Amino acid sequence: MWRDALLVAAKDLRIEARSRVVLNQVAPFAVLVLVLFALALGPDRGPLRQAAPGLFWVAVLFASVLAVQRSAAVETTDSSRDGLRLSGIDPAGAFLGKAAAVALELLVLEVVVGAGALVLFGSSVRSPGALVAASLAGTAGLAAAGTLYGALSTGTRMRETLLPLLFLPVAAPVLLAGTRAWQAALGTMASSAGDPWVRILLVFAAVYLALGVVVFGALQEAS
Amino acid sequence: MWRDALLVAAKDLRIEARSRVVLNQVAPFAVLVLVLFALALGPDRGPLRQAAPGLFWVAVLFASVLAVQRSAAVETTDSSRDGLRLSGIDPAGAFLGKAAAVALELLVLEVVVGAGALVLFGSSVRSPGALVAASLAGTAGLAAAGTLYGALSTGTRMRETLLPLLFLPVAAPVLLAGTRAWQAALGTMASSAGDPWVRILLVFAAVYLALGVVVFGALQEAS
Amino acid sequence: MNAPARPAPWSRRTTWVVRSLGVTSAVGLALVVWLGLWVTPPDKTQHDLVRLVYLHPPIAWVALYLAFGIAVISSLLWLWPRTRSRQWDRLAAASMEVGVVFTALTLATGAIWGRPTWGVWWVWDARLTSTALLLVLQLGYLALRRVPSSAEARARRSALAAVIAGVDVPIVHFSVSWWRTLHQSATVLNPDLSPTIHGAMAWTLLLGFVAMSLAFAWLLVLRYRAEALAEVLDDRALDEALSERWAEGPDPSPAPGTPVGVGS
Amino acid sequence: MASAVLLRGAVALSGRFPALAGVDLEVAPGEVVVLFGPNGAGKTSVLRACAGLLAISQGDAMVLGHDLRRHRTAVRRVVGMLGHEPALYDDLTVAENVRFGVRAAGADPGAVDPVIERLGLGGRVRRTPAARLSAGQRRRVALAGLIARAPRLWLLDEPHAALDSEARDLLDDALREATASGATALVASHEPDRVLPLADRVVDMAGGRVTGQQRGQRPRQLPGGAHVA
Amino acid sequence: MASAVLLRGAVALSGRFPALAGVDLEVAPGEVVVLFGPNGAGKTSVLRACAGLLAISQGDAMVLGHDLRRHRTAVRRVVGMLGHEPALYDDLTVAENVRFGVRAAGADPGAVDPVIERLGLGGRVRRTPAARLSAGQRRRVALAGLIARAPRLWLLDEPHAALDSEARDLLDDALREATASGATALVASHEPDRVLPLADRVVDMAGGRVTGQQRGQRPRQLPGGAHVA
Ligand code: HEM
Ligand SMILES: Nc1ncnc2c1ncn2[C@@H]1O[C@H](COP(=O)(O)OP(=O)(O)OP(=O)(O)O)[C@@H](O)[C@H]1O
Ligand SMILES: Nc1ncnc2c1ncn2[C@@H]1O[C@H](COP(=O)(O)OP(=O)(O)OP(=O)(O)O)[C@@H](O)[C@H]1O
Ligand SMILES: [Mg+2]
Ligand SMILES: [Mg+2]
Repeated sequence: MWRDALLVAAKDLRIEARSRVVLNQVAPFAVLVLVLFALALGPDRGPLRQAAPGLFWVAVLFASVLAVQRSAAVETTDSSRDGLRLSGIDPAGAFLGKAAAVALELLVLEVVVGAGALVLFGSSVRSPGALVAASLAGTAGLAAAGTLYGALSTGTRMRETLLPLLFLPVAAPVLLAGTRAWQAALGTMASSAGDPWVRILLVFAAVYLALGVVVFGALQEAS
Repeated sequence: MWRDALLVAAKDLRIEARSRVVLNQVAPFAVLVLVLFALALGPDRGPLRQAAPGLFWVAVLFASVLAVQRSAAVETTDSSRDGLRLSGIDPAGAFLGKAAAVALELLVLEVVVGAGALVLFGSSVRSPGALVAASLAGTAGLAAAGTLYGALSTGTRMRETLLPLLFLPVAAPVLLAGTRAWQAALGTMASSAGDPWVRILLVFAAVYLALGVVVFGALQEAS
Repeated sequence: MNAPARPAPWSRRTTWVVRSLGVTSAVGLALVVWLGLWVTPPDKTQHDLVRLVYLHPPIAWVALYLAFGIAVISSLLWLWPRTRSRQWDRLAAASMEVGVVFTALTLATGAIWGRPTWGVWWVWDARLTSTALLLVLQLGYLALRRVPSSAEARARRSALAAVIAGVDVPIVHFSVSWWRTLHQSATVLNPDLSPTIHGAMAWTLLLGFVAMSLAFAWLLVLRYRAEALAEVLDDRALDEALSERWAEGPDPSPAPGTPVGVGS
Repeated sequence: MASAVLLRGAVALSGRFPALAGVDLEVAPGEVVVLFGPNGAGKTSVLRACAGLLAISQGDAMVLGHDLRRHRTAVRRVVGMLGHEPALYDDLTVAENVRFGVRAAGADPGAVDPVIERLGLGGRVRRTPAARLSAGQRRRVALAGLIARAPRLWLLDEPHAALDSEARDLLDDALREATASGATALVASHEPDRVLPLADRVVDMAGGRVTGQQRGQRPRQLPGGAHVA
Repeated sequence: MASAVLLRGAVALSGRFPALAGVDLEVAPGEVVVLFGPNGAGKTSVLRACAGLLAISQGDAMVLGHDLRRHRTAVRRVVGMLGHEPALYDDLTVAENVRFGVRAAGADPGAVDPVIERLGLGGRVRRTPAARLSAGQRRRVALAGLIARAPRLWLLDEPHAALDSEARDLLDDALREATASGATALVASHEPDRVLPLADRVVDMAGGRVTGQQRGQRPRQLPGGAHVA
């Protein structure tokens, strides 16, 4: 399982290193989402600073949809359809490998977006440790759940539209808990109790990682 | 040109009627975006009501990315790649047809999202006429610009990620003007001058429709 | 595994049971309406609005626990190889379909209630938000079901989707309620009804829960039956399709059933 | 020894349509069986079912001792398929594609380079991303992967299509070698001249069923002697 | 009369690689020219260039009197291509696909039904969405579209691949009819036995260039007589 996971993760990261899709397209997209929100919410600085943590996580959420879509597209566009299944790789390994690759890509992306959010909205960080912890836990959860849904919507020829519809509501707790944890870490919220939120993020990640290891094989068959 | 446009629009709408992707998947997705924003922006009512017009347009914007993606996917998944180009259809006609189909789908979707936004954020409509005018003009613009970028990102094997990146910044004026026009129509803004914003939307639509008619042929070659 | 399960026409007794289920729930609901509108007293602060209490919570209960719970559990039963059977897929689908109606009704009755109580149709309260998310989850499930594919693939895919979404529901529930409670000010008056609920009101409410659950059960049976009948039609269509398919070629030279193989 | 492939009354649905409408087919270990039949007969569907890519909804199906209806992952480890459209990662080079396939199957990565050379994929082609290859080159890559993995059951769907005459010979040689060392092969084809010399047996399909069979022209005798009808 | 196809020193890039590295090729109207050559020689690239799908970056290129480097849309109206992978809309049925193609080309929609029957795509297949078809059926659909559109230049990329013997004959007939009534054809193939009888001329390609040519075996004499080298 671990060997297969490594193999798959290495392959996905190599494809990313070569095509730079996440770095060159998804990351700017995420920053763009921030800017669009700033536009939609109007020019006042106060509300924007308040909203910074939420906007960061919304941007990450949408970016993760794209990253997962890309990760699933690698397995299914045109010719590689069925490739992973035919390769005889252990499904649990395939799941962990793909999720790990997505998580790594998302982390890089979050550095960019996070920096963007802090600069754009002029927030200052009170406890960077909490910030990082929340981001790590949230990312793991997003990558795990996203990879699951990526596989689920893969066989349907409607990946582009089905994936966000299925994945985003499930990821809502990450948005919520991530936002709260960041608010606590940035001190934009009165109460500073970020810990329970990080715990929610951890539970989310653990649940979906475990679920993925168990059901990914069945998921791959469902097409 | 017009004959070709009709032919293409009829084809795309028939595919939608058969697969129901926009209705069953993109429309709920758009409503979901509204809910996610509420999660990100916190439970307080005041700011949310203020933000309603902006959130409506953000939701429409994201939904239009999906609708355009779907519209482009129809031309390029697997087998139909090159189909439209080889068919000998007039590019201007192809552009108008595809844009018209997307616009129609978006309009249906906006009714759903609009109703959702009004209920969820508790806004009341002051001048429904202005609301409708802004939506129509905005939709035409989004469909036209989206179809252009759909064709542009089609040849790249990275449609999922490239399209949002290219399309969203271009659509930012629609977001801005649409938001302002809706604010005026809903009375959430002090000044009630929605008209100039509607005019911006009209100009945007006209520009991109004209541009599409002229450059779509060249765009199709760019892959 | 998936041996064609063909529901025979309902026996007399089944028909009778189902019919009386329908009648009972209808009578129960009628009773609730009567008790709610005419027998129970109006509330001090909410006046006649309080009467929605006999409908809205029972509907919400059905949508949240009964419908979704049944859908997730029967999906698990489908996934578990020992218990795998088309019935569980049917039940999950039926439950989710009826459930989405109840969730929509929860939102509708709640919104109607909220309008006079809070002055708005909607507030970002924990329960409301998680109900809205639940609706989207259910719509996603149904959209997934509508993707054309073979029965087996559809069953597997939707069972997995139900489970993956199902484990999320508690997480959503907790995070959303913390979202509210950990937030500084509850700007919204929470719909805590006075704890002095008693007498006729309590009984009416209880009856509301029972009647609504029965109504759900009745609708569930009907939807399940419809799914089962559709499968019978599918099976018949399959038989027809099989013979049509055979007609595309000549008859096999060794009689069908004997594996054409080495030595034959 | 048990059959390499055993289908009995196998029905497989594509959507609601019975792509396989009761297939009865037995293939002995080491045998090369060719599937013939008109377009839409169900040849590809048989191969996909044997690879565990198409679910069998009725009937029995065993591949190399594994029940296809239960242990598809196990089946995939010992089976290799060359489909109509070969399964490659567009962004990986030829060498990377072959290497990934070999590693994934747990086979010896040392086999990769010789096989790439053997199939004429060295030099520039080796470093070309799969998306840029010509149709024939893509199939060569897939074939290279197959040879390097050395599966016990080869499923070949019109293997000669798109290959030039040189590559066709390479394919035939590879198949002969593999089956000589005990592998089994199931080959769908529309080119009798090309595949008959390779075949122990020819099975005709039509309407989602097997409708008849003839002897092939492969010279070698099967281990059991009596196997060839 | 001017040539149907005229490439002179044509270079075409795929990425940075010269898939065509100076192709010189002239095809007379009504002529059937077959392209031979090893995998990766550039046959598909020539066909795609002639269909206006691959941009020519150097050299001259004329198709049916239109400059390929300028008027690609005009070229596409008179050219029909059957590629490695036929261009169909997955969600549309067979009949809808053919009808869309015919309408788009401004041809007579009355031709759709007879052509569908002729290619054995009637009955159930007619109502099947293209995504569900077998490989050979997909090519039949694409071929039906081509016949119904009756283009003046036929570009066929390994047209016999995936077709069963019945469909191969149908294809040959269609091609013979079309060229008899004045259409030109450029055919890439790896099956000499199959295409030589159809060909006026055989052109060998390798390394992105034309390396030689021979006479074909098509019985009819060309109008110009002297065209066959
Ligand atoms: C769109 C608006 C609303 C939605 C979506 C909604 C949703 C729900 C849900 C899901 C429940 C079940 C909770 C549980 O059992 O855990 C519930 C229960 C209840 N709701 Fe609502 N509700 C809405 C509006 C209202 C309003 C306006 C009132 C009264 C002013 C109200 C009063 C109640 C009461 C009394 C209960 C049952 C008692 C309880 O569980 O606390 N709801 N609602
Ligand atoms: N949903 C569907 N509706 C109707 N027909 C279907 C459906 N799905 C599959 N089919 C039919 O099932 C058959 C699948 O055949 P398959 O691909 O196995 O054929 P094949 O023998 O490989 O043909 P070819 O020689 O063309 O490759 C085709 O006839 C196809 O039309
Ligand atoms: N970016 C690139 N880098 C390297 N080589 C490339 C690139 N793009 C295309 N090629 C090469 O260009 C050639 C394209 O050939 P083409 O597809 O025209 O071949 P063909 O004659 O049709 O071959 P086949 O018989 O296999 O179909 C291939 O050799 C391919 O490897
Ligand atoms: Mg086939
Ligand atoms: Mg080629």
